[in-house]
Amino acid sequence: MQATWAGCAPHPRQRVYFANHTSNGDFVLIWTVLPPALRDQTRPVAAADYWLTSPLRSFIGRDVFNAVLIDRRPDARTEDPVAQMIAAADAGASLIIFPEGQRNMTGEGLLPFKSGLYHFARQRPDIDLVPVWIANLNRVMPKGEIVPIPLICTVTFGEPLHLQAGEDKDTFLARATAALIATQGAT
Amino acid sequence: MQATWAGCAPHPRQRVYFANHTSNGDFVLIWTVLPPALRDQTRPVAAADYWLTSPLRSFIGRDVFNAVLIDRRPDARTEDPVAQMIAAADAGASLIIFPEGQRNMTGEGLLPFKSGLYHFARQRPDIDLVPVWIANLNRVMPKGEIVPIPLICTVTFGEPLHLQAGEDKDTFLARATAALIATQGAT
Amino acid sequence: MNGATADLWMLLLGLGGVLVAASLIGAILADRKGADNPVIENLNARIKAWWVMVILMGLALTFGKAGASVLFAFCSFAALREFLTLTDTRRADHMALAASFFVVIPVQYYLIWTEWYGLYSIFIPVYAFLLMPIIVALRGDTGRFLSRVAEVQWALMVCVFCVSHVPALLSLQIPGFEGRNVLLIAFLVVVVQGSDVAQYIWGKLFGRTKIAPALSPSKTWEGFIGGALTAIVIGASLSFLTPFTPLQAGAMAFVIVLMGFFGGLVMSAIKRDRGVKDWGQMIAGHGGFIDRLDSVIFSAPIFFHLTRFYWSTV
Amino acid sequence: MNGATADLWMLLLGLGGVLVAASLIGAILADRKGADNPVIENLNARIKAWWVMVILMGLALTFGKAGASVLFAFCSFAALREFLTLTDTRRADHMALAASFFVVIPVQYYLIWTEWYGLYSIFIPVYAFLLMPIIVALRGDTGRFLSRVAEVQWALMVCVFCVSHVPALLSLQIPGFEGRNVLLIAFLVVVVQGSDVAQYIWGKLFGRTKIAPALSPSKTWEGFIGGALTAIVIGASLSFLTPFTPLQAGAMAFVIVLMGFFGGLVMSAIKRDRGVKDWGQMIAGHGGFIDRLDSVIFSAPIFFHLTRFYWSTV
Repeated sequence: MQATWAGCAPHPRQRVYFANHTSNGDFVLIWTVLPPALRDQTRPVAAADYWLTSPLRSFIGRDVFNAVLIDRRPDARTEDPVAQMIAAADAGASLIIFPEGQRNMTGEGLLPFKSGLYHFARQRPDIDLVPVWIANLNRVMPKGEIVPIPLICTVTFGEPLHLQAGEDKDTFLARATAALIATQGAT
Repeated sequence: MQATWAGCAPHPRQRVYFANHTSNGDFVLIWTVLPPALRDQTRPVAAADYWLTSPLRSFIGRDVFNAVLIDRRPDARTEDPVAQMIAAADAGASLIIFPEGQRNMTGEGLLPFKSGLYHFARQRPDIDLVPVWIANLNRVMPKGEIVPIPLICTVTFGEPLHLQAGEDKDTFLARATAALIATQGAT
Repeated sequence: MNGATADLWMLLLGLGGVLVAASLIGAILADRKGADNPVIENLNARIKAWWVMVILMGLALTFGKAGASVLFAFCSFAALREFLTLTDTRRADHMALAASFFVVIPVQYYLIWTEWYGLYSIFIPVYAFLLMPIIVALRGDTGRFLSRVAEVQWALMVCVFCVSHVPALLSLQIPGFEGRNVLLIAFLVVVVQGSDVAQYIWGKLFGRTKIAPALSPSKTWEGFIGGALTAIVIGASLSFLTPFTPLQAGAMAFVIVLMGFFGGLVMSAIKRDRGVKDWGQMIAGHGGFIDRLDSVIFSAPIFFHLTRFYWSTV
Repeated sequence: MNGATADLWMLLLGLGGVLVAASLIGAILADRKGADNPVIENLNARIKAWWVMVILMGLALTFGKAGASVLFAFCSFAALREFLTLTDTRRADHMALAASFFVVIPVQYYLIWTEWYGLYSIFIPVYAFLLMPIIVALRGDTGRFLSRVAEVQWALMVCVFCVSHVPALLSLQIPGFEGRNVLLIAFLVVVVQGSDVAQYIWGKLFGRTKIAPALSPSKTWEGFIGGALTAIVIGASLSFLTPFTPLQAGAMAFVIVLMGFFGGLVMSAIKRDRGVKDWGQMIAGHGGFIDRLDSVIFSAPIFFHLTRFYWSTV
């Protein structure tokens, strides 16, 4: 595992790390490569419909990683995910989010971003949005395989991003997507 | 060496074989794969400015292969190349010509055809024009190498072509080029 | 004529008998169902090619180690020609290709002929593997470097290294089997070719379940199992030619068939990758030379090493 | 403490002395020309890494065959990780990759440890070469088949087969040299690393004429010749550690340097083909693990085979 801080330094300031999502281990990997000081204040935003389905998962998600558990199902949920993220941020936490909303199984590029990142940025425009590209983790253990192979995974942190004055949702999400893709090339 | 008669059979009728040109050995190769009956009546059309430069070349070109030697230099020549070809054809010979006019060193595709093929076709429209694709001969001995490697060269004979009524030079040459490229794929 | 040559002639005569019968059946089928039927046409073309192979084998084996070395060196040459013709090499590879034909083949077969096992067993997989890319790298063209080098290395492994382990069988020293090593080659070739025919026939008759549809649509479990069992029976019944007991000969035949099968799969995958159906058109009805050799290619080194390890004293 | 360990410690202490001197020079240079100067920064990072290597070598060699086997198995593992991370493999290759890590490495080093030369010399170049593509072919994905398989095969040859020939030196039996084989490893490593440093320094001081500008712009004839001569002198002066005469030791050093140089070129070509500058970032200032090993990789099997052929009785 290697971390490259290509666009920003590992300063202990409040940030939202937004990353590509190819494997269930993604947030563990980001969490691991963060320096301990940053790690303690960083909480992953994860799907409650996955992490609350068994006591073990619940323990890992809630107690080990202190995840902000959101519900991906609009009709079934009682709390608004963006409101949960804002509450966590206001309590001082940095966040790890996967704006694609689900694992990308296509093997390349990015899925269209969900709007959560935009809504968060609109309400807390001062917080750094740091694109994070995770490479190779899906090659270590592709879906359906049982033996992981010890390839070197890299996590690249790109240049922080902010919502610009008057920027609309689509423009902003397109810019965030481009920033994440650019981070991939900066490895 | 392999010959594939993809678009016509090796019948002993009068023909003009027009081929891609990547190596000095091209016409020898075509000549070799023709059945003996056809070979005896087939004469390559070759450059006098190359084949008459030494006694040995002259012997090989004129006496061994019975080449129709044309001069590629318009200002220096005394005879018209197309007239020479017509004369040979009227004497009953089949011809091998390389309409690119020079060896293609680019490693792919074809150079633009010279107009000789069109002028011949206009004056003797009944003679079959057979596209012939020569593959690999340039890999056997690339320019500048001294050791040939024994790869398998293939000669593919395509479907005969004729000048159509009212067809102009550019259309005809484009069609001939396309027919030769199509022959490559028919291997 | 010593015992080995007598046994060999017996075997060749037996094969001749089988081929006479096969040719007759082929002729009758062609007569009844029409010579244009593609299956029958293919069958008859195969039978003709086997005639050629049996006659060549007979000639080469009669002349012993020198004959077999020369025959298989030519097989390597022909196979390498086919393989490299299909590769996507560049001008920068020219010296490496020339060295493959004019250095690697002669050296490998010279080492086989001098019976220097310690060197011929590693000359191509270690030395040619490490030195060939040096020749290519010195030309400075690094585009697709690994895959270009790999094509040449594969060509050498498949067409020269593996094939050369057939005549290498002649250098084994098996107590009580002196002077009869040529029969090991005959055993290998008959089992491989017998298994090919048997798989073809069983597959045509009972083939239902495809093993690897993406690679080789004609390979079925029914054909493979029937063919393997037939080959095991052939192998066991030929044990009198070999230093093996019938049980051992059957087991050897099974290993040969298995490796031949896998070799066929791998060679199919390479052909698919290249977008061709056959390696060439050298033998009528058999595609190219490699198409006929592919089952021998993977099984030869394994058969050689097993025999060497368990039976040979050198 | 027997003679070999005493000699080894002498060598390591000598190296320690050289490194102390080098570290001092590095510190002085950094002080004078500024620690930000990239050349000096690179030099100091190299010196630090060599400290680590010398200490590790000392530890491993002290523990003899088991220590060296384990150390180099880990080197193979780290190198294979780097190599395969850079390859363009697919999901269909997963089993082959897993087998490379968890079957091929342990088996190869087990064979090294049991000193079964007959098998470890062909296990990867012949058996892994033939069997790996079978695993890949059975998954049915034939796109870029040859180049995908080739990447795995190259990774195994370079990272496992070649590297494993360093500890294999311990299995040689050289009359009059019993119990001192660890010194052969020390000789190889010191010559390779010494030649690397010498080439680097000579190149920095006098380098003018590039050897292969497209592949490796830092390699110059001046650096290579100066480095090779230095390495030959180092090798000859270390002959007291080895079974070689000073002349033989110098010749061995020359072969090691030559193969190391070619190995570096080939590995550069592979890196260019992949579009990367270094194999990884494992050792500060040294790029990846393979960047440090590349000179050893090509020279180890050649040094092993030469020593085995001319000096060893097994």
